[in-house]
Amino acid sequence: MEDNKLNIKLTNDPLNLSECYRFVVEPSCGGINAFVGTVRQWNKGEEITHLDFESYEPMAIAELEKIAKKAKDQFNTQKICIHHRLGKVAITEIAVIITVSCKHRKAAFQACEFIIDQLKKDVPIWKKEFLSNGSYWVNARP
Amino acid sequence: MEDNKLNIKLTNDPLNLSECYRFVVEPSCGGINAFVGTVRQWNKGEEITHLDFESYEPMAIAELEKIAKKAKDQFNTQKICIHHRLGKVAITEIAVIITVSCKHRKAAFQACEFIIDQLKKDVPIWKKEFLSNGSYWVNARP
Amino acid sequence: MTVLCFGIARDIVGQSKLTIDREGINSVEGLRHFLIETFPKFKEYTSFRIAVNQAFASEKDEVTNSDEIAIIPPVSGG
Amino acid sequence: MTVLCFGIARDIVGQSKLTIDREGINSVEGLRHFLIETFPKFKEYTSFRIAVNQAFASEKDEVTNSDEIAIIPPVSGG
Repeated sequence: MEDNKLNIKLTNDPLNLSECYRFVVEPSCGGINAFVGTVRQWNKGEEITHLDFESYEPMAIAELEKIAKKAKDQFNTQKICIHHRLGKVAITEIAVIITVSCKHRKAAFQACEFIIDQLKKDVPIWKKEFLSNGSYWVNARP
Repeated sequence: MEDNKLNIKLTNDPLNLSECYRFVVEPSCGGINAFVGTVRQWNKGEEITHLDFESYEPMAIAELEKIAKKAKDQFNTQKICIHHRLGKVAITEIAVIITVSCKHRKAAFQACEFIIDQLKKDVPIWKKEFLSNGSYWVNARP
Repeated sequence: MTVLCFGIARDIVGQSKLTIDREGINSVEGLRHFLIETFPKFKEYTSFRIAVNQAFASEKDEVTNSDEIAIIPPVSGG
Repeated sequence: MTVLCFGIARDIVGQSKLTIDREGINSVEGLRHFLIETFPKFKEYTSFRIAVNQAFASEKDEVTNSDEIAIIPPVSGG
């Protein structure tokens, strides 16, 4: 996938939706879909104080590139932007942004949902949830 | 649907994704989906110079409110924002923004796609496409 | 009876507010027939729905002079 | 052989880079068995995949001392 069609970033800084939106805008595209994952205050009845993300960065980037390539092949996307936050993230802050541009809207919805579903399956990023009385790695229990 | 959960606007001014995003962010929500419809340069092989949108405003707002209510009932959305541009709109400019927040992501994708699909069926807004050699109302031909 | 005209309907009718001064139009269906007879281009150029008081109406719905009536050609927002 | 440990795997192993100095581990499967034997908490706390050179590996894949090896517990990004 050409560099100017794909933008992947893992960062400790706050994520910016406008930046991800601007990257994918194209005169040939009429439909842009964006998914934004924010930190929820409650999970299964427990109050969360914040999250902490860590990542195996070179592999995470390689896996995201594979996922983006599949999305392009399956849904004929034009441009894809995937930004994921690392480190400590507060309630309502953004953990992940995915933006996708396509000629038509249906493909943009499908590609964006495909990317977040795959990201949650295969990209080596780990989330630790901090509650008032402790912390644990999400999904770690079998 | 309570006023603080729904934000609908028809405007001659440029639309702003950050504004629509900020409206729907909620501590109880982990998934936000956004659809942005931009003006494509090409349609069926013809080059477009710009679009012009007009609307039957009070009815358009009433229809959008009905659609948002249905989306809330079907997908248990938390907040919905729908902004539609009117008047002259240039290539790559934004015609419509829909943002939806939900507890979980799948519902956010479904609700956002439902809203744009219904908007394109039933909301009294009309688009005139301007080409270098003339103009026409989109969808007008039976 | 005043009928609001949008999009291609305004182009066909030639004005954005059409005033109909005629007895015997008291349903959406009756209004539709009158419009198609008076402006045959509707048949040639487009289909349309009719809204009464800012909501889509059925053919059998009544219309009176005090209703807000509008011709809604195929929409194309988004 | 150096094995990178992330998330709960780092907590279980007690370090982020585990050095294994032992003959006879030459497949992903062999490495998995060694890890579970050495750190029984893996059985109790989590499942894991193994990555070789920054890609998920199959159980039969070879591993050598020059490969970049990592323990990948269930991911939870997004």
